[in-house]
Order: sequence, then structure tokens, then C-alpha cells
Amino acid sequence: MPIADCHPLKPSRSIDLKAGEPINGYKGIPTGENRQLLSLRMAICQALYEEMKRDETIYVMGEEVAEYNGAYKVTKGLLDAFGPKRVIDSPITENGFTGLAVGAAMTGLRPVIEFMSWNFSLVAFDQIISNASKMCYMTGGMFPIPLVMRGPNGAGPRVSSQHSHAVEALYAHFPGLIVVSPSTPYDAKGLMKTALRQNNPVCFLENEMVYNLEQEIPTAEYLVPFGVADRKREGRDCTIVAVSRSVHWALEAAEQLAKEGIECEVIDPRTVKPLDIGAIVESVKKTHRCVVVEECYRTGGLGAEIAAQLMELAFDELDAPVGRVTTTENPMPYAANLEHETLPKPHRIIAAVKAACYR
Amino acid sequence: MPIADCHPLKPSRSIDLKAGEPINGYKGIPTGENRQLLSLRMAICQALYEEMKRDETIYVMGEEVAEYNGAYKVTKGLLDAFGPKRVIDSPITENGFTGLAVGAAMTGLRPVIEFMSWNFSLVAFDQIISNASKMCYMTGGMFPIPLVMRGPNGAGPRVSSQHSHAVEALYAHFPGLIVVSPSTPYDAKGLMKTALRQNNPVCFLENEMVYNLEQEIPTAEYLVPFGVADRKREGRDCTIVAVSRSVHWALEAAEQLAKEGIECEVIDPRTVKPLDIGAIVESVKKTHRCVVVEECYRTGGLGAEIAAQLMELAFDELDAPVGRVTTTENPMPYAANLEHETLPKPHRIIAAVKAACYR
Amino acid sequence: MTAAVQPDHWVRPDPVQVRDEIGRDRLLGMFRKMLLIREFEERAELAYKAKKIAGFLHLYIGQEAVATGFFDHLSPGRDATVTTYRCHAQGLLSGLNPDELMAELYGKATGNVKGKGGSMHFFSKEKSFLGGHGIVGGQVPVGIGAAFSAKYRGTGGVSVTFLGDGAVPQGTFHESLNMAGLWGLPAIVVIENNQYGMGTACHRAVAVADMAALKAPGYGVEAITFDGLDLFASWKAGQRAVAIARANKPVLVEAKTYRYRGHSVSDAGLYRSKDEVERYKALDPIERVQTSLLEAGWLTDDAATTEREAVVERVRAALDFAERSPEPDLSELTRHVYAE
Amino acid sequence: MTAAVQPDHWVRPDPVQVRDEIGRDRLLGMFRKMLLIREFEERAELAYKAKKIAGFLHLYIGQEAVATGFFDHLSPGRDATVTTYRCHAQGLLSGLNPDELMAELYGKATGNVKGKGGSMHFFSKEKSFLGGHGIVGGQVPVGIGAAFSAKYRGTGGVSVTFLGDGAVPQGTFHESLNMAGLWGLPAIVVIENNQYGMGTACHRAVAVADMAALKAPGYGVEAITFDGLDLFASWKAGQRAVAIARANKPVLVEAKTYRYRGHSVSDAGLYRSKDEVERYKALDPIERVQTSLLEAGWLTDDAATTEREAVVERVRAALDFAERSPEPDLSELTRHVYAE
Ligand SMILES: Cc1ncc(C[n+]2csc(CCOP(=O)(O)OP(=O)(O)O)c2C)c(N)n1
Ligand SMILES: Cc1ncc(C[n+]2csc(CCOP(=O)(O)OP(=O)(O)O)c2C)c(N)n1
Ligand SMILES: [Mg+2]
Ligand SMILES: [Mg+2]
Repeated sequence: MPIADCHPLKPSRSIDLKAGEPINGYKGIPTGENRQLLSLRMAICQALYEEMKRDETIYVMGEEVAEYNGAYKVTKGLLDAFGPKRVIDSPITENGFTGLAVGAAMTGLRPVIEFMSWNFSLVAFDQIISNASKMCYMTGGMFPIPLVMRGPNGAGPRVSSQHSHAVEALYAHFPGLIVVSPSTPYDAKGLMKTALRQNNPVCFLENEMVYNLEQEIPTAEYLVPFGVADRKREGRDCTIVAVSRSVHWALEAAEQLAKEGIECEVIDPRTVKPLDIGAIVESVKKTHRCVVVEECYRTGGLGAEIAAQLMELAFDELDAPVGRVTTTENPMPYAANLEHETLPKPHRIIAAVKAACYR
Repeated sequence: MPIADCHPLKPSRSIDLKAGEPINGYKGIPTGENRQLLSLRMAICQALYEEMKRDETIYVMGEEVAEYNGAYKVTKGLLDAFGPKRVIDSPITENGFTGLAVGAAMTGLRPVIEFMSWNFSLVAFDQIISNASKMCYMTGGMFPIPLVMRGPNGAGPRVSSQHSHAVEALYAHFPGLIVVSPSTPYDAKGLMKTALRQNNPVCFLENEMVYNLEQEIPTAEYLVPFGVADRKREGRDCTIVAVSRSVHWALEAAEQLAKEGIECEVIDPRTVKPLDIGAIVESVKKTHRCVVVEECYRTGGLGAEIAAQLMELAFDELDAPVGRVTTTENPMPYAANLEHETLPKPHRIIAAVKAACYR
Repeated sequence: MTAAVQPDHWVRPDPVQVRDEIGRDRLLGMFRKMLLIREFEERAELAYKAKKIAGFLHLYIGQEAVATGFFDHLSPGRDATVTTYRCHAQGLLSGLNPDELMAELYGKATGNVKGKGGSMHFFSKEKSFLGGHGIVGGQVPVGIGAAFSAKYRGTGGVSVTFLGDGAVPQGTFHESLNMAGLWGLPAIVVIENNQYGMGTACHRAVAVADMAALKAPGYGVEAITFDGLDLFASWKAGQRAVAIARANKPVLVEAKTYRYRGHSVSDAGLYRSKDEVERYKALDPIERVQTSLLEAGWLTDDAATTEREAVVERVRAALDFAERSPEPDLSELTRHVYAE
Repeated sequence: MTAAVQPDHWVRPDPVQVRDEIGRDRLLGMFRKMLLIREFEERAELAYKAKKIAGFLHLYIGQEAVATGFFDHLSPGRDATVTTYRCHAQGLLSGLNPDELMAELYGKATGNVKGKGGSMHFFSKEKSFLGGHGIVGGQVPVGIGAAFSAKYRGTGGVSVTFLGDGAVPQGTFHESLNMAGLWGLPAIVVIENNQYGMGTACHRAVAVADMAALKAPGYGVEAITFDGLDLFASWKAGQRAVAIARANKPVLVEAKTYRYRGHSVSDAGLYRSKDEVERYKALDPIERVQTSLLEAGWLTDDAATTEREAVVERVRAALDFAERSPEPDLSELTRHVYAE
């Protein structure tokens, strides 16, 4: 479903963590016939709610997911709806509860685990890689792992070096994992529902900075498939590939570039693995230029992989090197001005697009 | 020092783990004036020995490194030479002893830790990334971390899915880490000595399958700097970039290709981070073709990064897409025939070079 | 300050009494299983030396009584089990077909996991045998997950997680036991203390000697310790452990045992004396069960020979099956990376 | 089976006796430090609300007696310390300049770590204050490493590692204590049990209540428990702990304490009652020390006012310094990724 069909995104007025509890969990605000207004946060919650209703084997576990309603309130209301058997506060023990989820997934359950942020998934890295990602293969298909690992990813607001990882590229490196990184409420809901109906371990990467984005979406059930990109903006001059928060930076940059007569096409792969390289190639065949925007580090980031694949699949189509606008190659600093320069913000995207257009 | 100056590599006759203890630790076999014969295993041991003599703050810790002389005998003789204070068997507690090393490095010591294999570094991932790699930056330069993490990397012989990781690309993704991956005894010794005289965390990636390679090297002290590639073979038709074990596969492929009239240049970056992209670009300016061979997975592997950088730095020089010969995108299977196809072996390199040469 | 350890963590039953409690058929059944495990592994060792098997091969020889005593109280399928790379015994005790297990060691298409795992990775969905794990400590939370799942689904099942003494220092051990204790999971965690983690003697890796007894109170769980070379002690310990776990109380068990072979077939074993090994071999768990069966009159010397010949035959058939089986098709390379 | 916990893990000294042992000047010194910590954080909280400070801000308010009592027995530099993201008190007690610490909160070039770390990452090389860590449990092996290093270098130093109750379930806790116990390291590990890890009450995360007492025996280390709201208990506990550690024996300490503020400034704190918070505020550690000083005649009401004014002044100066300081130069972006 193209973005054009949806209410334009805008920041939510309804949720302010600092002022206390958010006003909503999974219940959208009706806005017309079969339509509802939802923030991205609520969209994920609604997907969880609907699927948990449907499938009793789904449980949600993580730090503060139950009584606290989630550190970022993504699971708000689920404890009330499903009780403490299915919505479970865990000790701070990421490797432990991830391993527990692998064991549960091997014995008939469909775990959803929350990393309070994906930074803390590094503590659980061994269980994610050595167990979750390999189990299906090393058991000859005997033990698929239906497991959704979710939580906010990327830089939070000024939370500095140990709390600002973007892990798309990190996890996409490993066969056996699915990596999802939605940018809109519509996509988030549909992708989460897909994640909960398939049998692979999914890294579902959210982003605190867009949790409050609102969108009008259907009330009727829909799914968003894995591996299908979405064009978030049409343009003829340069293709910008971006996921999650970066999509919004890319759209902002595209608006400004349009004023200078450069029309960018913004492609949101939505799932980083599988990657819809076909959609990117198709766009590049039109624009002959590509800039990848991401919160990962440059070395071996999404940009590197997309550049290499474009070289393989569209060698003669590219009129300029693929631009890579990434988190700069340093841990995230705390100071406001340094943080600003570290992130792949619109001013850097604009520069990269201009370079790709030789302007 | 170019490879040509050294005795050609050959498999060692002196070490057979299965038959018992290897015959040597750090003592090379004198072969002439100021020359010695060493296996790659012994070269690392000799570097450790020499630097431990020089610097009392160096200690070695890991599972089986002391009394057992190392699971792969790389630390053989060090316990006898330096005693249990400096050569320490640790419990199986990778995250713990890595964190311990970070604390030791912050308080005046220069730890060398062995991961029995880099597969087990996944257990220590949080300490490597959240602490070791970030500490210098997040303390404004106050606490550099002089730390060498070492051990065998890549596929061992038929050890299957949880034991066959190649982590070059994984660790190169993170700013703050140095990633070293030597292919010859000469390089291994010189790089290890450099690692032990600088103040950053180093991932020193060895490879069990080349531990026994022997080479005649100088007895006099030398260092191999980080970030300087070495040309392991000269050629005009195609550049092959490879590190560690892959260098030897590349050389094998190059020999066979030479018979068909295709002369490959084999560039060994030796350190993956910093990467000597200058040397690669220079070679590509001559050959106009490049194939990267690595034991990492394809997605976001070294090939992806090198392809992206070549696009940025030598866009008009490339006559064909950069070829990527990697571990195929599956966990390592146990069966002999499947393992063979998974690894970037000469038959796959030959095919990739021919494709790059449109032959 | 030290906590006084209650002596009752030791299970040291009278063998004759336990033998009677077990009864003839059941004891003979366990005896046969132990023979099969031993023969399977001795043959695998030879096949390894003949280069039919590659990679790592970790043998359980000497430790058979531990898993055998515990499995006898389980219903594989309802009850889940999980262990380390030293997984042949648990695979056989789960009831898996020796043909498929041997074929797995040979890396054949007919193998237990289609030749993809090898010696360290035996599995069974049907029997809830969750493997065969290569990362030291990595299987422990998986086992706790199976206990969580059993309680969640209300199956009445328990999980038994086996680990080595060397895995006790790993963080996963601690995280798992805390969750088990906190949530009252039907989880049995069995430390097979064979006194070495590779070449490192246990006391050089773990700060305390009686691991279960001294660590269990820190997780609010029960502790059991027993002589792992004695099937009767193992059976009694298993009985007690399963009874506790069925009541949704986790229990931490330590089996004091010994492995006769090296850590894996490539271990020269220089860290321990021949004498030491011989001393333990004199306590061989299989021999002792045989002696007990003979004493009870439940077995004759002739019948014992017949039993042994039967397992030799069974394993020979497995070797034949493995030998004759084809290698996996190359299309298997990319199958099962993702669920089908 | 449960291990009987010896009652002697509790340090519950007579306050008057301890006061005399500490003496006037030393106690006044600690009182001033606690006042400074409190004022520093209350001002930081206001500055956060005024948007001068961003990111996370975790306040130590209520817990001051714990670190203050322990630091009083240390020589920063020879002795190393490390703690969590809740690190302002430990930074100040290490003797760091409040100007630089406040400037760090403001993200300024003059900050303690040049504006690169923020509130969670205070450090000092000179004082061997090893930070300031954001990953729950991540600092524990680092602290053990400092103890290892002190023993290796033969400095006679000890290390003190602070962690929250919420970090106890992490694997790092376990791995660290095992190494400390195994190798006899001069390591003091202090669990600051403020009864919550974020919104999770301690008993919902850790399977046992008396964590130090019940877990220490599993690592062969000593245990100490004390009332963390009472400076005299903390000082005595610190004295005992440091004495044990100086003899190369690790010790696990649990301070039963409380935080008055939310987990961080963005925590609405709905998981506990106002009543509960008020009950603990009535036991305020700083007020109690002041009362004791007054009772001893070591302080007058006027002098107390003067003391409080002095810290207000000091913190005001720090705020001014932070405010006036420049942002880091953009060239700092790529500096210190690698050692210079
Ligand atoms: C995390 C990790 N570290 C190291 C290893 C290498 N390794 C394999 S087995 C082993 C020893 C384990 O000893 P123990 O737990 O006592 O089990 P046992 O082999 O005696 O059955 C080691 C160090 C590993 N597989 N995983
Ligand atoms: C590994 C990891 N998981 C989760 C978090 C998020 N987090 C930060 S503080 C905290 C609670 C810690 O509680 P406790 O250890 O009791 O310390 P306190 O905040 O009470 O001082 C959590 C869950 C984190 N920083 N690191
Ligand atoms: Mg063992
Ligand atoms: Mg707490």
C-alpha cells in the first residue's frame, strides 16, 4: 500500500512520556469509516494485541514490558489484556531471556522479546547468533525458531556512546535472521503481524525518535510482506534508500532539494533482510544515481552492501558512485553539536545527493 | 618487506596436534645467518615472548593458555618462561575475562586475551563493543585500551555451524577497534609486535588452517605496521584482495589462472581496519578488475565495503563489478561436500575472476 | 562468613535397596542402553581414526550412568532435554535411531539432522531433545525455556539441562538459575562434573568445590549431589529431582563423575595421570551395574555376553547404514537457512 | 535444602560508638561531601528541566551514605572504583572538580570527558575512577580487572565495584565473582539495593532477598549486609570490607538503600506509593548525620547553615562554569576514536 493512500505523517500530540503515562496503548483513534489514527508506537502495540488474541502461543517478555507498560510504552495495556502469564517482566538478563525464548520457540511457543533498546542486544549476541540464527539450519530444518526480538534501535536523544547503536547492518550480516526496520505506523503494524505469522527469528528494529509519528491507517486487517520495498517519494534525479528514522530525514532532504530542482525518489526497503534490491535497481535505472542513508556505521553498513549489489546488478546504470550517508565512524558523543554531526541528518544527505548529481 | 624475500611458504612438518604436543613454542629453527624457520603458530608465540620480555605489563589470559599450552598450542612455553602470574588459565567466562582485561588495561596493564576461537567472542560481544571499542572515545581520550584479543578465526576442519565464524567484517564495522588478519608467519609476527606496542583494542584474527605454514624469516626484530597492504603476487589482469587463509586460496587460484593466461595480482591488506584502500586502488588502476575473497558472509562483508570504496575512489577505473567470493549465506554445514561449497575455495575464485574478466 | 551446607544435598542410597526398587526389567533396560552408548562411541572413535568422521568428537565414555539414571524418569516428548556437544548419550537415550545418529557423524544425507550438524548437534523434535550445543553454557537458558514452555502450556512436563563443570562459571548458568528460581519453573539443571573442563581441573575454574550445594541457595532452588559413576545413585537422584521439578520447583544437581577419554579425540590428555584414569576406570559404571545384575540373579554370564553381542550388532548395522548412505545433495547447501 | 545464612553478615553498629571512632573532622568531611552530592544533583535536575542537560539523568539522591561511607576508607588513585550510569556521587567522592562534572552534564568542551560522555560517563585516570557505565552489569568485570591489576602490580590497592540490585541477575556479576573468589583478588563488590531496577521491585527480579549473604558462599567470598541509609553502618561496612580486601580476599556487600527520585528524570514512578517514598525520606541519611553531629556538639545550627550555603555556592559556581564554557570544537568529532 503506497504511502500516498495514508494520512500524512505528523508528530503525535497524544503521548508525552515526560509528563507521565501515554494516553494510549493499542486502541487507535477512529477517524472515519474503517480508518484509525495511530502512532507508530501504538501500531506495534496493536499488532501485538491482535496477534496475541489470535494465537495463544505468543507471549511477550522483557524488562519493564508488563507492569511498567514498557520503558517506551510500546506494550502498554498488554498486561491488562492478557495477564501475567503472557506478558512478563524479566530480570535484566538479556542473554538469559533470549536463550529462554529460543527454548520456548523450540517447544511450541512464539516468543516476543523486548530489548529495552537494541544496544542491550549486544549482551545477548551469542544467543541471537549462535542459537537463534543457526538453529533451523543446523537441525536440518527440524527446529525453526519463530521468535520476534523487538525494541528501539538507533540513537535516542543525547544518550551517548553506549546507548546509540543502530544494528541493521550488524544483524543483516548473519544468515538465518530477518531484519525489519519500519518507518511508518502503517508499515510497522503490517510488518509486525507478518513477523508473528512466520517461523524465523526476526530482529524488529524500532526507533524511539519516530514512536510518536502518527498516521491514519485502515482498521481492517492487513499484512506487509517481508522483502517488498515501498516508494515513499517519487523522483527522477536521484534514488535515496533509507529505512526507519532515516526515511524521514531523507524526505526532509528531498523537499529541500526539490526547491533546487533536484527530485529525489525515496525508497524504503522496510526489511533490510530480505532486501528488495529489485525495487532499488528499478529506481536506479530511472535516476542513475543512488544515495543510501542509514544510522549504521559506514564500514560494512547498508550502504556498502547496496553499493556492491548495485554494482553487480546495475553496473552500467550508475552515473556516479553510490553515496553513503551514515553515522560517522565514531561512538556517539553526548555534546549536542557533535551528536548532530554524527547522525545522517538532512544537511549531509543534501550534500551527498548533490555530489551524486555532480552539482 | 615483500613476500619474495622470504622462503616460500610450505606446510610445517614439525607439528601434529593429533599425535601429541607440538615440538616447538617460540623458538625458531635457525636456517642461516640471521634467518629462522617458523610456523605461523610459532611466529605469534615468538612475538608474544619477545614483547613479554620487553614489557612486564603484558599478561596472557584465556582458556587453556597456560598449563595446556593453548588449545592450538599458540602459547606453548609461555607459562614456563613467565610463570603463572603472567600466563593465566581462565575459567570459561569470555565476557568476564574480556571485561577484566578492560579494567586491567585502564589501570596500567597490557592484556593479551585468547579466545579459544573467535566464535566464543560472541559471548564477550558486549565487553568488546560497549566497553573496549568505545572507552577511549567516551572518556575523551582519558582511557585508551591497550588490549590484544587473539585466537583462531574462520572455519576449522569440519567443525560445523557454531564453530566456523569469520569475524573480520563483524568487528571492522565498529569504530575504535583494529582488525588484523595475517596470512604468513612473517606478517603475523610483525603485526603482533605492533599490536603490543600501541594503545588500541586489537582483534587479532588467526586461522587454525594456516597455523602450520612455515616460512623463513629474519631473527632480527622487525615490525609490520597497521594499514599497509602487502602484494603477495604480481599480475596485470585482475586484482584479488584476500586476507588470512583466503590469501592462500587466492594464490592457488592465481596459479591455475596463470595457466589460462590470466595473471592475477594478490593484495593482502593484512589489517582489515585500518584498510589500505590506497594499495587496492593502485592495483585496480592497473588491472581494472577486482575480486574480493573472504571467509565472512556476503552481506556486509569485506567485499561489500571494498566494492563501495572502489566505487567511490576508482569509479572510472573498474571494467567490471567487484567480484565477491565469500562464505555462502548459510551457517557452516558439517557434511564434507557441503562445507567445501560453502567456503571461498579456489574453484569459486577462478569462476569469479573469469567473470570479472568476461571470460 | 560461610553458609553451612546441609548434608542432605547428597544422595547416597543403598545400591541393593535401589536395585529392588528399580526392578529387573527396568534395570536390564538401562543396562542395555548404557552398553549401546558405550559401543556406539567406541565404534565412532575408531571410525574417526579411520577418517570416516571429522571435526570434533567428544565422547561420554565413563559418564553413562548420569544421563541414563535421569532419562529413566522422563517421558521424552512431554519432558524436554538439552545438553552440550557431548551429546551422543542423550541422543540415544531420547530413543533416536542409532542408524541416523551414526549417519550424522558420517555427514550423510540420512543423518539425524541431514548431515548438517555432526557430532555436536544431535536433535529430536518428537522427543523434545533440544540438542547438542557447541557454545559452553549456551544451552542452559534454552533448557530453562523448555521448562517455561512446559509450564506455560500446562503439559506437566519438566526439562533437564545437562552442562559440564566448565560451564558453571558462564553467565548463562547464573541467568538461567535465577529465572528458574524466580518463576518456579519445572527445571532440572544437572552439572556433570567430570572434574575437567578440557585440560583445566575443576578447582582451577570454579571457586567452590560443592557447586550445586553452595550455589543453589543463591537462587532459592534445591540442591542434589551424587556419585555420577553409580547408576543407582543417579537413578535415585533423578527420581528426587523429577519429583521436585514436577511440583514446579527447580533443582540444581551435581553429578561427580569422570570421563575416560580425552576432552575430544584430539586431546592428548597430558594434564592428568594414567593412574588417575585407571582409578576411575576401576569404578566403571557399566561393569558395576552388570555385577549387580549378576548378583541379583537377573543376569547370567551367558546372557551378559548375548546382551553385549546384540549392541555390537546394532552398532555394526548403524555403521553399515552410515557407510552406505549418500552425501547430502548440493541443493541442501542453502536449504533450511530459513524455515520452509 | 537451604544453606543457613550466618547472621554475622549484617553490619549493624552502634551509631554513637562509630561516630566517636570516626571523629569530628572526618565526619564533618563526609557530611560536607554528602551535602555537595545532594546539591549537585538537585541543581542538575533543575538544569535538566530547563533543558540545559539532556539524555539520561539518573540521580543518586537518597543513596549518598553508601558511596560516602566506602570512599572514606579508600585512597583514590591507588584504589580503583567503578560504578553504573548513576555515577555523580562516585565522581565527586573521587575528588573530581564539580565544575568539570557539571560542564560534562552540559555537554561542554571543558567537561570531565570533553562533553563526549554526559551524565552516565564520569571518569578519572588520576583517581582510578573507572566510570560511569551504561550497560547494566557491564562495569562489574571491569572492577574485577582493576583488582587483578592492583594485585599484579603489587600496589596494595583494592577495587570497589558498585552495581544496582537490578544488575545482580546479569551474567557478568556471576563471572566476576567467580574470578574474584578463584584468584583471591582484592575486590569489593557493592550491591546498592535501592529496591528497584527501574520499575521492577527487587523481589520480582532476583530470586532471593539477602543477595550478598546467599550468593557469596557460592563464590567462596565473604558477605556483608548493612543499612545503606545509615552512614555509620556504611562506614563500618566499608572499613570491614576494605580490611578483608586488602588481604586479597574478595567481599560481596549488599547495601539496603533507597532512591528518592525516579529511575531517571523521565520516570513517572507509578510503581511505588508516595507513602513508601515518604517513609524512606524520613530516614534521610544526610539529615541523620546532621542530627548526630549536632548531638555530638560537633556542629551548631548556624554552622550547619554555613555548610549548606557553602555547597550551594560551590554548585552555583559549577553551573556558571558549565554555562559559560564553549561547546566542543567540531574537530573533536573524530578525535579519540583511536588512542593518540
Ligand atoms: C563459549 C565457549 N568457550 C569455549 C569453548 C571451547 N570449549 C569447548 S568444550 C570446553 C570445555 C568444557 O568443559 P566442561 O563444561 O566441563 O564440559 P566437558 O567437556 O567436561 O563435558 C571448552 C573450553 C566453547 N565451546 N564455548
Ligand atoms: C544490559 C542493559 N539492559 C538494560 C538496560 C536499561 N536499564 C538501565 S538502568 C536499568 C535498571 C537497573 O537497575 P539497578 O541495577 O537496580 O540500578 P539502579 O538504577 O536502581 O541504581 C535498566 C533496565 C541497560 N542499561 N543495560
Ligand atoms: Mg567437565
Ligand atoms: Mg536498583
